[in-house]
Amino acid sequence: MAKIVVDVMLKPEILDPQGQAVGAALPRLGFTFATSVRQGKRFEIEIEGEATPAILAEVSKAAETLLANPVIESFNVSVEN
Amino acid sequence: MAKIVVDVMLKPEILDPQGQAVGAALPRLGFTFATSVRQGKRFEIEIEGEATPAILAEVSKAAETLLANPVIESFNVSVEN
Amino acid sequence: MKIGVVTFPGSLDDRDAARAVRAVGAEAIALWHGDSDLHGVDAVILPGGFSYGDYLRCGAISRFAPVMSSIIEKAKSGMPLLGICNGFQVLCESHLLPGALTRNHALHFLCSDQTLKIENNSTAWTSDYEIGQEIVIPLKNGEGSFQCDDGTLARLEGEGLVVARYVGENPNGSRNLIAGITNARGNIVGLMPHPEHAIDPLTGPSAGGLGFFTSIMSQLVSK
Amino acid sequence: MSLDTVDIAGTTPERVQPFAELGLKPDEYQRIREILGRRPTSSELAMYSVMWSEHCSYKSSKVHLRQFGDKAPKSEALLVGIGENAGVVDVGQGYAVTFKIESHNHPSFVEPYQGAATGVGGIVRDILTMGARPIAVMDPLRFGAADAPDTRRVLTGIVAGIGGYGNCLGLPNIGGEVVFDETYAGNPLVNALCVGVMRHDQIKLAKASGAGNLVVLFGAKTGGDGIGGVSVLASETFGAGGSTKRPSVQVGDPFTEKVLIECSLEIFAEDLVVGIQDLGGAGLSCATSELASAGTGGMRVALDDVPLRDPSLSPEEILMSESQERMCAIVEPSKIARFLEICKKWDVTATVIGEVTDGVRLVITWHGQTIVDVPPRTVAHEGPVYSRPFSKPDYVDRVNAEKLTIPMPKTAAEVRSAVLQLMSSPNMADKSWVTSQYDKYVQGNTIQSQPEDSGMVRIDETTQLGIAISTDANAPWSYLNPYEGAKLALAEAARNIATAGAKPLAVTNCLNFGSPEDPGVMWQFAETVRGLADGCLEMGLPVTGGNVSFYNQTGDVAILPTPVIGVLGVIQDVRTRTPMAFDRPGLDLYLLGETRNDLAGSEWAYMHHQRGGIAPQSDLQHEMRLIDALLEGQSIFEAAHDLSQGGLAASLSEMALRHNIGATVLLEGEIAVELLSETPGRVVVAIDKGDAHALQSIAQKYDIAITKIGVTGGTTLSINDAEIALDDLRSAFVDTIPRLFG
Ligand SMILES: Nc1ncnc2c1ncn2[C@@H]1O[C@H](COP(=O)(O)OP(=O)(O)O)[C@@H](O)[C@H]1O
Ligand SMILES: [Mg+2]
Repeated sequence: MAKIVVDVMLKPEILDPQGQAVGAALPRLGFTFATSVRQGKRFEIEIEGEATPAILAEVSKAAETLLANPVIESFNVSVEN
Repeated sequence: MAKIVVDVMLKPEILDPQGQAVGAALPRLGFTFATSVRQGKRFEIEIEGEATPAILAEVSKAAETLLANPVIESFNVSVEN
Repeated sequence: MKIGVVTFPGSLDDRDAARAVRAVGAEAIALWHGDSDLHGVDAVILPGGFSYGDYLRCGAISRFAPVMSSIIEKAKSGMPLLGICNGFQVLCESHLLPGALTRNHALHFLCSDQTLKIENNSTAWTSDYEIGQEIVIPLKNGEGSFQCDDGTLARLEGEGLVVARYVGENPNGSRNLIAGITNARGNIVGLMPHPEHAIDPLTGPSAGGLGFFTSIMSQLVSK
Repeated sequence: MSLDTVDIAGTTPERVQPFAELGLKPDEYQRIREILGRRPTSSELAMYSVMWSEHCSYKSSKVHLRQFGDKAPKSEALLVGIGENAGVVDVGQGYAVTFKIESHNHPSFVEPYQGAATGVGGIVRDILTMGARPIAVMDPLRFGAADAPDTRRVLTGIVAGIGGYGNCLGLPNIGGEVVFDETYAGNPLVNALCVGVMRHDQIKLAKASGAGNLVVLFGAKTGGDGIGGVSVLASETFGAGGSTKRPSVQVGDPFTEKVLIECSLEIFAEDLVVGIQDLGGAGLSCATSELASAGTGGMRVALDDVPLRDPSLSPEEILMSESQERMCAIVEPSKIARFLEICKKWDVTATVIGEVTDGVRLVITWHGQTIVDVPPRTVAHEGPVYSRPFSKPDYVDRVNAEKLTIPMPKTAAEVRSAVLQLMSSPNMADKSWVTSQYDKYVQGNTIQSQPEDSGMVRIDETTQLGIAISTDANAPWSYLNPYEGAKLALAEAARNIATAGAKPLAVTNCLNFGSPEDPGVMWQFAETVRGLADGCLEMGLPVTGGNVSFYNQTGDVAILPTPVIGVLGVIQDVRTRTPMAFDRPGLDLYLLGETRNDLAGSEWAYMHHQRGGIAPQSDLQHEMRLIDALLEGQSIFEAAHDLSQGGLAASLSEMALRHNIGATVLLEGEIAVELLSETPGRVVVAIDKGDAHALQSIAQKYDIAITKIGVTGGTTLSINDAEIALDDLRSAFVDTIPRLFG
């Protein structure tokens, strides 16, 4: 059993109202560390067996077609241990 | 300049309809690798300077009060390189 | 009697809540999110809407508004407080009520005429209803599924803190069909559907929501 | 990066400019050079190219749209006509109402959620700009075949986007359309209507007058949204490596827009602006040139003062950016402090970027250097105008000559199965899976919304004054005969208003067509406009504004010509409105109007893959008499429902299912025609038996044929000897859409 993580973020040039809202709220609560906040999605996918290159390729394909919208989002696939 | 990532996931005992919907859609598209899918949020926070322990502690506090709702969610803070 | 209605940036049903307050003869006082002064109100309504766009989690950001610190303090000492929809979400985020409201199980916004069963008529906001009474009022939200851990659920049920339940098919996946809950003292009520949109059959599905507003009036008058 | 200034342009006439990549024809580029007496700077080229595009300049449609002015009926209700951001209509008691439809078709195919969302955002700003509080939206939509693979992606995204944006703004959605047809695959239509209300003295116009007045940009910061095309310019002009990737998709931020609405309304209430314009297509290029040319003529803008979300934007890109949720106001210096204070209260970014001058030119600078110096009218209003060739396409005579070969149910079993089949077809099936994703209650003034014939909102809680709106299009008829199709859509929208008891007052429209460079499509367009203008003149309804969307085609297959017509009406007391469905047994059902064999272009024909035949002939005199009869009969009607797609079978089914009360109906004549024909100008009404006389005398007075067709009650819809249990009818009706898209 392995856990594969797909992170999906809006491309940098795309407006991110959610991240903006968080970025504006933090300083109001006294948190001043952030110069920018972007908000995206994280998918945790459990598979049976090993995360072989073949499976990771499949996951990437799924990310491209379903999990992310390549017109506005980019994604990253990784294996969690 | 450093990038800090906060991952927020629903606690395992809380129903995750979004993850479920993705889990159900994958096999319809011919992707059969997943035994379970959970969906959460990812925040990418840019800071000026280093991600010192003090700043990471601040970020954890922000995660606990704002970015995550501890009633239903857990979070993880990490530094991206 | 003065009932405050809070406007956060992104509040939508604040005018409607004020209309319902006036409909039962009370004075509606507009409270601004950035102003911690409650202007001497006897009770407060947190209305529906998408405060701050609800971009993070519904109610997560509004919870920290200056007006909320005053409201939280007063409510803890007994001031009647009703959170409708987004207001309910704010109450949970503020930990004035337990649990959380999450994405509807069908994953989209749902606007429908919903039948509710009143389960507790000893709160400040439901005393004019009979226990078991069914009313039809609008439900409209994207994140209305009430979730909590098993212990909390057992406590809510065991102590009779469920105020209203959905009748019929579960519209959003809420645990035990919960539509609204209260605190032990009965002054704070959170409700997902919108009684303020059911005060006149001309503009709503019925006048079945009016009871929430007549209830608070009788409570305040009898005090 | 080197800056292209007016000075440089004057000394480098030979520089090659990428006008073709920006969509300008060689002669258009030549005209710009003539206007300026030199080559344009790259910023000027950016402005002209985007303002002279089809979308902004109406260059192919202008010559036809003039008819709306030329044939305009006399109307005392019209306060502001075509040309402003939206027309304004007097509805009495000192109230003015503004409404308009816009299309956002192409972006909604690329990114359905954001395309649809920003479509709503754009039309709402148009309405706000007039000085009005937006009070409701509607969304006429068209999709490819319901079971086509891509329709699910497109429909679910578009519906979520319309709901996501409109719900967050707190605008009730009070109606729309969901129609499926193969020709919309790859070309979905997202038309969005918004209506707003204000007092007469609050009307605002988009003009910059008064030298010394300030130009203020407020709302969202400017990013690189929607400027795909101009990146070409940036890269070609500034050498390799200069341009970053720019998104051609705009992302909406409804929260920012909601705050912008409240902030603007507070500003209007204190009378702090001289003129105002929203930023939509063509962004600042459009706002500055339109404001300046409608005013006294001169304006100076310091472009480097524009607050940016993306600091790497070039001046050309800033001028063309279509970042959402921005407005531009002209403010007197004495009022600017208060203006900025209100913006601060709402946390809205506001920046003075320039001032009105007593010159006649629009001058834009970048860090002190002049990059634009143009006569604003030449950008905003004096673009190219084309009389594109048009000719009747070959298909018309061919399909008009086709004989329909469709099943004509006769026996009870055939009738029953036809009705069930009809009501479960995607076009006729219940759309609540869609409409339940929209908030219809917010603002507390919604009197009617889906599934009624028209949307109705109250605008005064004391006097109970209200307005009603319906949008309609019948593309199959427009395909067969675009002239009649436009008139018929107009008649249907007006009828849908009158069935509820509101008096039609004014018209808006959104004309969705294929490529204007195809003479056949251009003919469809020309015929449509001629039909609509003639129809509006005959019915005495002014066109207050609208929108044209061309290039809705995939390869050389164009969409069906789809003129969406919106009609606005007024009702003095919303409590007296007539709902679409009866809520008790024992009422008599009457059909108003006559039924002929009008199966061409009908839903029944479409279900059997037949597009041929001859569209019905409109009879607007009859429609006007019918409207008068409906208005006069309002007090005796317990229910009134328009007959359109699916004919009598559909209307009776919809009425019976609304409150789960059946009906027994007896029809003479050929049953298939009686049930499935879509002859226009018909309405079913339910009345108390005691009102039969009153109905008869109204019918006589207005010369409307009436036929008693049945009574309400029971748990079935019985049509002659066919019995359809309401439970069966309901499953047929409600299962289809959730099965396809749920
Ligand atoms: N996209 C939509 N948005 C909102 N309302 C819609 C939409 N599509 C359909 N409706 C509503 O559903 C009802 C039925 O639609 P339709 O069958 O097209 O009406 P009609 O037969 O009057 O043309 C109407 O009230 C219409 O306004
Ligand atoms: Mg209609």
